Amino acid sequence: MTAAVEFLNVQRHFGTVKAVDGVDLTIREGAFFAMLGPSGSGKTTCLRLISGFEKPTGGAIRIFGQDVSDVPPNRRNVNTVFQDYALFPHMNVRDNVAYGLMVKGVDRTKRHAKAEEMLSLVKLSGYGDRKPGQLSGGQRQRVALARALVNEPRVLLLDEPLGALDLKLREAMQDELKALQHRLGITFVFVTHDQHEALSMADSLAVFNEGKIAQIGTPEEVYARPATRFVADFVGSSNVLPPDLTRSLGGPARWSSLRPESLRLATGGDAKLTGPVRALRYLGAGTRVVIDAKGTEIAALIPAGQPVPPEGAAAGLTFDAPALHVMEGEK
Amino acid sequence: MTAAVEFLNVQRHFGTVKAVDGVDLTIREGAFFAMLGPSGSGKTTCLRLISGFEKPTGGAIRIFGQDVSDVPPNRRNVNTVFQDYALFPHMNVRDNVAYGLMVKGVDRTKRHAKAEEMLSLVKLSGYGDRKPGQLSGGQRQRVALARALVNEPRVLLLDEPLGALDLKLREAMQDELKALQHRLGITFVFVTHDQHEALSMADSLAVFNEGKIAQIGTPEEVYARPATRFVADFVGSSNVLPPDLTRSLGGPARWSSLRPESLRLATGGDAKLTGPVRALRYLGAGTRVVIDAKGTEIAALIPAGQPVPPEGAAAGLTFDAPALHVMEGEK
Amino acid sequence: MPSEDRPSLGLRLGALGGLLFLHLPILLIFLYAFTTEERSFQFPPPGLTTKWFAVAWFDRPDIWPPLWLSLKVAAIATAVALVLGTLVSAAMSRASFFGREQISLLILLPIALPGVITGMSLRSAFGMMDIPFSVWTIVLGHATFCIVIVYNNAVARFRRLSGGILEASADLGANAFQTFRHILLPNLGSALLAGGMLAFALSFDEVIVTTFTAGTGLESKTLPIWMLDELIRPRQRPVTNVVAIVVFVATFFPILIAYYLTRGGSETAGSGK
Amino acid sequence: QMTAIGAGEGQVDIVAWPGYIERGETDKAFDWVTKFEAATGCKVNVKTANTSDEMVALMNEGGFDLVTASGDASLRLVSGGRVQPINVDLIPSWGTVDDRLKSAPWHTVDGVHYGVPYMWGPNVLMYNTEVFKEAPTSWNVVFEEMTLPDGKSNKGRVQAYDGPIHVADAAQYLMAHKPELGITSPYELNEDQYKAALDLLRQQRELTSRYWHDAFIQIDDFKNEGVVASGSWPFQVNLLKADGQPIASTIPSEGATGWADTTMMHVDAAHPNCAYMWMEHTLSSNLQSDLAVWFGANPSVPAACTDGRGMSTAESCTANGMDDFEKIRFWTTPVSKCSQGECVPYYRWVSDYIGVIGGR
Amino acid sequence: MTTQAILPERGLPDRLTATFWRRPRLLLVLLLTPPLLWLGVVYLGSLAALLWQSFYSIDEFSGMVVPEFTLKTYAELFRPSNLDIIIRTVGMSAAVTLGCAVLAFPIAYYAARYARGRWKAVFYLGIMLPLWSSYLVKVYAWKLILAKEGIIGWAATGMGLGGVLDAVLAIPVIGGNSLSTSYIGTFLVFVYVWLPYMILPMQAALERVPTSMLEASADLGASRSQTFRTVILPLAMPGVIAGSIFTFSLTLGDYIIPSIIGNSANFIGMAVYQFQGTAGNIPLAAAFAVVPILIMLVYLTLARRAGAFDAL
Ligand SMILES: Nc1ncnc2c1ncn2[C@@H]1O[C@H](COP(=O)(O)OP(=O)(O)OP(=O)(O)O)[C@@H](O)[C@H]1O
Ligand SMILES: Nc1ncnc2c1ncn2[C@@H]1O[C@H](COP(=O)(O)OP(=O)(O)OP(=O)(O)O)[C@@H](O)[C@H]1O
Ligand SMILES: [Mg+2]
Ligand SMILES: [Mg+2]
Repeated sequence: MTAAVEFLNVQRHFGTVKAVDGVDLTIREGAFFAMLGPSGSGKTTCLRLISGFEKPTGGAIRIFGQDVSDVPPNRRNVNTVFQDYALFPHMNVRDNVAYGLMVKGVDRTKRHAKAEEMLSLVKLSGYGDRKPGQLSGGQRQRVALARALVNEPRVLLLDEPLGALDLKLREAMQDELKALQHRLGITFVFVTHDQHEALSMADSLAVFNEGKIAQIGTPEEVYARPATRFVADFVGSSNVLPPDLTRSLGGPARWSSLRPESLRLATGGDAKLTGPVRALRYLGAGTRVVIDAKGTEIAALIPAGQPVPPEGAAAGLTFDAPALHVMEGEK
Repeated sequence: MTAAVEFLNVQRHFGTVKAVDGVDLTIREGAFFAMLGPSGSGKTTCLRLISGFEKPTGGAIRIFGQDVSDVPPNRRNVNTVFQDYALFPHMNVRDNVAYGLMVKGVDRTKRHAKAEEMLSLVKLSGYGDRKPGQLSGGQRQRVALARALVNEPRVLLLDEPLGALDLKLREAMQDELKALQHRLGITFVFVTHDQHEALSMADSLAVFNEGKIAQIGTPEEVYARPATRFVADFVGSSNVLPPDLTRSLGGPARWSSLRPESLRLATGGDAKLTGPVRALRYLGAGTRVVIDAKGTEIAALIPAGQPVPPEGAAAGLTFDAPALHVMEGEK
Repeated sequence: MPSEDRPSLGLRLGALGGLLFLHLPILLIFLYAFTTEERSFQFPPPGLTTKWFAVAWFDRPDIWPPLWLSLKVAAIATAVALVLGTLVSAAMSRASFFGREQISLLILLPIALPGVITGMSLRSAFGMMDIPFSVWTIVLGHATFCIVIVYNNAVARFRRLSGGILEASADLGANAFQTFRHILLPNLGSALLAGGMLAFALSFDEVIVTTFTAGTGLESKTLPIWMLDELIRPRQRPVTNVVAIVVFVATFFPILIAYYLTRGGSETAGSGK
Repeated sequence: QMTAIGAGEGQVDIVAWPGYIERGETDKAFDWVTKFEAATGCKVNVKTANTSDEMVALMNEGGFDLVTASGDASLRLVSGGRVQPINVDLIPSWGTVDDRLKSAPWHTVDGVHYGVPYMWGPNVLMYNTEVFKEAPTSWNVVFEEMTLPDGKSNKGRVQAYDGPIHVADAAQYLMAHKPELGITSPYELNEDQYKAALDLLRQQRELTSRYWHDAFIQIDDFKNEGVVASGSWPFQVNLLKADGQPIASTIPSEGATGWADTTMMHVDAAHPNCAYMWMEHTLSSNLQSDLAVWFGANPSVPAACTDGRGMSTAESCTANGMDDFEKIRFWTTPVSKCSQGECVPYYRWVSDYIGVIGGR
Repeated sequence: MTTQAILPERGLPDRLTATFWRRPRLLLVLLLTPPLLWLGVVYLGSLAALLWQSFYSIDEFSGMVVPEFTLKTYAELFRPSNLDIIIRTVGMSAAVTLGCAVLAFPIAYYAARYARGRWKAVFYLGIMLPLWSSYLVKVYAWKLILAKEGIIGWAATGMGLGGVLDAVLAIPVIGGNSLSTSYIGTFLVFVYVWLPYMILPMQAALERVPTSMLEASADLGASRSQTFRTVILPLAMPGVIAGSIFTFSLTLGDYIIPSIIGNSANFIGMAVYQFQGTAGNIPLAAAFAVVPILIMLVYLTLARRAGAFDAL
């Protein structure tokens, strides 16, 4: 199976700003690939390199094995769902969706039929005559999706498509997107800075930091075995333990991470970490308890229903040995 | 102790739109009060009724016991942190913060000293000379906060102040806000549509739906004992069980709710709910498993580390009897 | 467009050609300020001289009264337009009210209807009401079409100004006047400046309405009317060119400054969002 | 009607043809205003008008004391009641006025004088001497398509006056070339004669690239537009000659129309005393003499040709056609009641001429 | 905490603020009264006065207005030669508007999309400065450019293109003896003087077209020209219409240009000016004035529907 998208040491510098700085990447066909990273880490630039709106200043990009350095955006069979949707305000929904076919010269009835099909795919049949201005955020998002899918692209790029939606709608759209990708089998490349979204949707993800890839792998790998402190911290709010603390807990003298949910309150003498409770945060499904273990703040997630020590009281935490993950990426 | 803010059957109708439709509400002094609800449910309108930018079409509002129907916004000692911050673009940060004092006629040196004090409170000392355009989102947010606090308001209103920030920054600001309120002892009224935020920050919250209050109480009350299906569904993604299913599980023939985290995989014959696995979602701290229990989709949150059944396999779920909550608000 | 997108050759030629088209006649005006001919021009000019600048400065006292009058009329008309234009735009930027559409049409009318009509109707109204021609009748005509210029600039700025900052000001304890003084005016300022400049320019160069609303005496001869008289009655014709280019050069820097002010203004006003 | 002249009001507002009232600004030698202002304290404000119609309109609107009205305007002003009778007894120099003009019908109605004669002259044929080595002898060079002496067609190289009174020029041409129409006066045309004149004008439209109503634009056109022949005023001829252009003028064999202008006084003149003083000044000063040279026209005071008060001489007056008075058919307003019985009135001339220029 | 929940009222400004707050309509009325008095009473009043006069007529011989109600003047308006004037003017206005749009587009597009930093300032000045140099002097400069022995003729002869110029001038109707005496010349000068009025709103509209819209179009497979036709042009349309309000109305009413450049055929502006000023036929002038008023009202209604008012 060829890779859908390959980056070979790709660079994109803007003057002195190294937006993308030596990225190697392989996205396999049919993947739901997420790009995760803080603001300004180069995610959007990577996406624009794939769609052709940016050209690499170094390295090469291949789409389905073919070098695309000379292929302009309109000739790449890659479509994008833009963050702000970028729907054409002067066209109705149907014409927006049919746009990609119109510019190809497909005749009116055919393209309208296809547009209707796409609209029903995103559950918007009957909205064809509305203008984008008359739709809600979630509906616009789905129109943008339908519009990007009408050309049957082999790769669909999505730049934070859910960023502007509210939580409820966002969760619903996450499910829909996931289902859609499943059904169509197209390669999805999905940019987000929301780690929950990346973890729950992707089957493979790259964590970006300052124009470089900090880690690449499945959500489980990235979450449970972060390669660096940055990843541990960014993907879920992990506890990062310095080398001496790691060693005192039985590990090597290296940086390690410990997920809050793998910690529990110690009963009796099995406490591995002790200290006063610094903060309590009720999260519904549980309570986040932060203790101060000799200068290092350690957070633990106590499931709902269990007793929680009051703020200021001394508490002890324990965990199962395998939960302590030593980060290879850090010296 | 008098109530900081009281709503007595307050209504605000815009033509036929009943933005606020008979709200009774008491916010006690010193509370961190959250207003939670879907888009368009009337949260912002309630806030604007307190600050005076909207006038009730019915009912009365009292601030510290005094009826405010004739008091214009500039005379209410209530300040607002606006969702888009609404910083004055032509003034530098210091003048922005000192604005409230300037219009009161406080002299230059005094108000600048006070502004610096406020800036150090929000950890922005040294930023006084910048223009708002030169700040990042999180910094702007803190300037807006400092500006609203400079007048020492007795009530601080915050309209989705964290909506525009990214997740990492948002969590940090949540902690800061909480700490600040603790320190100042001012009444905070906080609008959000993010249930996690409301649950973790407020000590009292009101859930809005269509201009009415669906439930009011502490986060624990609202989360664990939702009054209606709407609340159960909106505050955390609860499973809502219809009357017959409730009865088959040993409850009365009423609607009930069951939190995903109170469900666990049945080992052996203790399964209370059985059905095929419909969907799996990896969430880092755990996996969300959805089974189809005779037509009702039931989600369970399986903590990380435990084995998860594959999609399509039959699975059984169980729970402790007290977890089944019968909703009084529904017939 | 992709960030490396370059304008096509055709576009560049079109844009450049267009700008040249706009400026070639102006070069010609410059050239003929130096011609040696006195009455009517022919091409190419038979000779070049700088004497017309001296003539305009020393020998032509008749230039100054029209120049001052035009400056005065344009200044007053702009001031009136600034006040009225700001008032309507403030009203129009508020929530909708009955008659809003009609008012926007009404504001637009003086610029959308040809100047002859504005001029002629004002003239016949003056005639009916026995209002004698004066500086004020000229101002009246000019202010009428200047309002829309100010209005357009101000209303666009109002639209961009997030309503939030006005509420924020009230929220922080400012009364309506303090809000106007400290928040509205500074943010509207550059838009008003741009609108005012354009209004001033229009008024300063207006002939058509003015011919109807100005009397016939010397005391109501604005600079454009003076030029019209000069042009249809050529004596020392290069002097008109001298006056034209002096005005042109004198306005170069104000326009440039206004550009930078309004540009900066739009950026800061946008950042409130 | 005034019976005595009082003190001047300090100013007088006059509607005049361009070039009629000079104060030495165009040419230092030609100034007949400054001394008047110094002597009487009446400041002279001039509003120039380019056509008779414009003059009538300005007078109808009011705000002026005097107007230098041509014959095609004067009677309209009288019948409209816009001008007042003149008390010639208050004008000491009245007696010096040319007898041929004293009671001319264009300003005297029922024996009442409505003005003081100002100046008269022919509408000459102006031509380019490089094209016409010899003066053209007929108006046909502007009415008929033909090859001019330089071998090129006259199409696009001739002009005509942009005023309805130009219909009379066409009628006069027809008087000579189509006697069968029986035109006796170019200002009194019955329907057939009028139609023939319009047809001729339509033919002329084909030749004319632009009509002139502004003397200075006509000057520009002779310089830059390649115009070589046109009906014109001596004024343009003189200016172009002074500029060194190859220009001359002639009165062709068909004769010429002409204008005889009268200074008339508005009924509501705000400065009547200054107005009377000005009227007297027009007759007694250097005005008649210098204006005659300046404009290439003839003074209303014959003595001005010879008494040396200005630049005119007996020769210059003869050259301007002082003796051709009888050959010139002066502009008068066409009215429906005429010697032929029923004639086409002026308002139809106005609208039809607009139509002709518009190509209809 | 010591501060009060409700602050005391401080003086008149606070009291007025409270009044405005209690009665928002009052503020609106206060804001609108002065401009509406000015525009509604002075301007509309004058227009009404003018229109009223179109129902008077004129005494044909003396030229005095007869203040009696009649439709005679309107009958006169529909005389063929007057209809010619209307058609000629509207045709010219439409052509000038089109010409301005075509010429303005590259300038506005370049200024909006590509000009950055200093070039942006150059474009701004380049567009604004001509507005500041006297309209009359510019028109007379054009007379010299277009004259038979003017610059274009001189340049054409110099470059051996005299034949081309003659061929252009030989085009029936719009041609003529020289550029300055033909409709082509009138058209050119009109386009020239009104061009900035088209560029400004057009540029503003183009600047509002988001880049992502153009990228979306390219992303969906559209070529540059397809993007131009299907996205840029429709989105810039309100700006074009807004500009056309100016160019159309300015051409419709101008009387100076056609009386200096062109073949002496009347335009509405000239006719109005002549009937009113020269001929003193105010009723007919007023009747003529009704024509552009009606045309512009229809035009404005259509423009508002197209959303052009927001683009002004
Ligand atoms: N056209 C450009 N010119 C100059 N710098 C640019 C350009 N585009 C992007 N950058 C810079 O490159 C870096 C990476 O930008 P990019 O948009 O790829 O980040 P991102 O990861 O998408 O961030 P976000 O989550 O905020 O969208 C940033 O520092 C940005 O300022
Ligand atoms: N000025 C107004 N005129 C008309 N309707 C209004 C106005 N302000 C609010 N509404 C309507 O009132 C309802 C409640 O609006 P509100 O802004 O209070 O909702 P919200 O809960 O703050 O929603 P969101 O989370 O989207 O901010 C909405 O339907 C809204 O459209
Ligand atoms: Mg991005
Ligand atoms: Mg809201």
